[in-house]
Amino acid sequence: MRRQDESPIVVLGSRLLSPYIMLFGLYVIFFGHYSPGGGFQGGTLLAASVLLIRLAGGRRVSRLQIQEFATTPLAVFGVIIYFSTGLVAMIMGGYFLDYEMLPFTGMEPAMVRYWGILIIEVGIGLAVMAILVMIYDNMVKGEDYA
Amino acid sequence: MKALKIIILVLFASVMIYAASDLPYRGDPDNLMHAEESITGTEVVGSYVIQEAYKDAKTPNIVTVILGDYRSVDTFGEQVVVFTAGLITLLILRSRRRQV
Amino acid sequence: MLDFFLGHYAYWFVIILMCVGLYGILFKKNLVKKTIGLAIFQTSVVLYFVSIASKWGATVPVKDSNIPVEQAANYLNPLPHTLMLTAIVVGVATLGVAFTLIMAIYNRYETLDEQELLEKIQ
Amino acid sequence: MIDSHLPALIALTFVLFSILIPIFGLWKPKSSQPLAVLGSGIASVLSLYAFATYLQTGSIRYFFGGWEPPVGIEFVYDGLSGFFVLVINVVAFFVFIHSRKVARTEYPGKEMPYFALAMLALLGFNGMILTGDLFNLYVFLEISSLASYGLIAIGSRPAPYAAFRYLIIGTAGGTLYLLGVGFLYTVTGTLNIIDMAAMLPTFATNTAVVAALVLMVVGIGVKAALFPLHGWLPDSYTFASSSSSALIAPIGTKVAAYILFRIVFYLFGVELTDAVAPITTVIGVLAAIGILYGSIMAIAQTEMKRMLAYSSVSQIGYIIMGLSLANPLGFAGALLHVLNHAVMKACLFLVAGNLRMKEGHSDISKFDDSYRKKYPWTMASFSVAAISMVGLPPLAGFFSKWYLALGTIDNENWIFLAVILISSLLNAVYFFRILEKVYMMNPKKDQKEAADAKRNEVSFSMMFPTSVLAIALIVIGFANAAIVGILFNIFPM
Repeated sequence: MRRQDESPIVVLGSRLLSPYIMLFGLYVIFFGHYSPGGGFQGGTLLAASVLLIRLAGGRRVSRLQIQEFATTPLAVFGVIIYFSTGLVAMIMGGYFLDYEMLPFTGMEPAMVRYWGILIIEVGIGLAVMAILVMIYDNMVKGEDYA
Repeated sequence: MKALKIIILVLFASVMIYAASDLPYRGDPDNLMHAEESITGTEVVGSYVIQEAYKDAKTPNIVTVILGDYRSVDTFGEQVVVFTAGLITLLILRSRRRQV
Repeated sequence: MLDFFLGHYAYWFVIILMCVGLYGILFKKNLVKKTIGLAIFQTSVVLYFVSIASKWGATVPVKDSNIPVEQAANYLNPLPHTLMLTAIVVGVATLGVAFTLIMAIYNRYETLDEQELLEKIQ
Repeated sequence: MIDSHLPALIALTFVLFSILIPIFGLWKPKSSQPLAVLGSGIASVLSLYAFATYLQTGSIRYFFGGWEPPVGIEFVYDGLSGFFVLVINVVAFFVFIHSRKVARTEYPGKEMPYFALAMLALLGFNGMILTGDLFNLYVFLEISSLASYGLIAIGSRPAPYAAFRYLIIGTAGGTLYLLGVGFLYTVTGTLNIIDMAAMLPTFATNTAVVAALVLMVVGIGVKAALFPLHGWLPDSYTFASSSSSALIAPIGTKVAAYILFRIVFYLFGVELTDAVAPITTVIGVLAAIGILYGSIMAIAQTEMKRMLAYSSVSQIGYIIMGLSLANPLGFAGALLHVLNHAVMKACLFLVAGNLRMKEGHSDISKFDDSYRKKYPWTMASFSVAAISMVGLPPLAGFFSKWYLALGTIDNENWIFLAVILISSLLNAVYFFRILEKVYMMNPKKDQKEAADAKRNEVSFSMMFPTSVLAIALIVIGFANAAIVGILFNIFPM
């Protein structure tokens, strides 16, 4: 295997870009109610910012951002957010994913739906980011058992 | 074998052209899927959501309301599809040595 | 006749794109090229759905306070767009799995050519 | 209160366990398999309870998010979907019990992702069966297909290539289905099956509807391994690990056949389907060819799993043929055959798994009469399942073929009747040659070794599900009248 050369320019450029991409990803997730956007698009952007650092800096730098073993729990956590939102609505007496039944007191039903959509978008964003990073990590290792 | 593949390709193209010849014109506002009411008198989803989405969820982006609320099970399934893909990479590409 | 053509030209392009994708799936020997054909095939269906969502003289389905929502004809049909968000994600996941499998195949047989693979498996 | 939530609860159980397995699996990998058994056990109990509820109170419609059907998505629990859900969940439960030892030998250290994926595959299958929305069906179809690709890719050396071929053809099929849904949506403006079924008679002559029907049948036919589209099946089932093939072989193709039932009987209706395009006739003929082709190819195989895979191609033909007959007898016969074939195929693949575990191969030419001494229970189960597969009277397989044959007589379709009879003879040829090797005089060359063969039965966790499935075949055979009575009530017309 060839020696890994670190190019300072590439690392610097990526480190400069990455936070802004991440910020834009968060913006896309949270602004999905008012403009095109949402969990999947924002999650992809978040994953792009993480992967940029992974591509430029290699393992040493990327360890500081999201560690490899953390991706699976994060993905599961994202799915749990969505699933439990639906389940809470079901336990409170509605249908699965009926946001009106969510236990936000003192809010009109339409606003509860507004917040319910936001919660699941965050869950989707988290899961998509974690899984795209996970796919990249597994592919880079590329070890096969046979 | 190659002849069979060419036949499949030609057959597919002809089925598609046959189908497309009777499709409604693109962008015509009178299409049934853009109508206010369907021929059996039920709601048409496309128009219903445009009219009701803001009242139902106070969200201007209608696509987000459909994605997150009206058809939220689709979106949940979508998230599960991505989750499945992640698990498959874990299953196939992780080495035999126990991780964690 | 011209009317028919103008109303349908989007569908012809979709059909051409679809045939390109199917050609890739059927005729290409390399597994990566097959996967690319599959991606084109899926994308053409996405384009079909997006093209049927359009209405002449309508705007994007984000509520604008100047345009009344009571007339549904003012906004594009949002349902196909939503469906295609789902379909795109499904397509991406499928591509991820396809490349995972390709990597597993390459690790074992060190080739991606279908003919050579079949010979090595026998 | 729980009654009205049943359709969603069955599917959500699998979501819950596909989340729980990674959580616990990261912490303790050994806990994955018990959790999978628990999950499918809960789902089986729920689906049994739901079916009992259905028999008393009728079908349940579940509106997700509280939105009424044309706008929202609904789950429909009626007789047909309830029956299929019950069959697949119970069979999966027994397969999961069996896979404990297999998981340790065939893919050690990968239990967590494997069982999580198996749960997701079952989620997809259950969702496909229960959903009442055409696009939602596509989403669940993709969940189950992706999970199946992953499960098939684990196994012997060429398994990823088999999975890749399945992926290409399966995804192309799924995309064709999506395109068909797109055409139907363009024409009618709705995605709900019940809503659309009311509108479709108006559009019977629309070419887009004709093409949509053809595309959907082809797309789902890929998943169901309908005759000319079966190419992916033998390799996938042969190279996959024992537990994957035992899980996917009885369930995957049945669910696709169920979608065909939905499309032909519920979405279009039989009269309309025939008015739109001669689909029932065409798939009937294809199924008949598939029955004969699968049986003949099965005779030519020497590897037991590959033989069973070709036999699957043939058996799925019976189900599709029952569909194409479109009369109550054919319908009941096809559904009974779904139940029988799911149990028989699961049992036979579990036997193949047992042999692979102990002998390291499942090559028929190496079978000899020491096997019946070494594995008395496994071989007894195999005999029951094989005789049932051939279709001898007291066992379950006879009755489904009997009703199918009555259905063909009802339609005066003598060719199909002949196909059923010939195929039974062919089944007898390829199963009795194994029974002959195991039970008749066929001693090993080395007499001393044969005499020394000791009882070497597989462990209880593997023997138990195999025997239970075999006993179930006898029970189904004796209880067939009651089951068929229920199935006649399900018939939609």
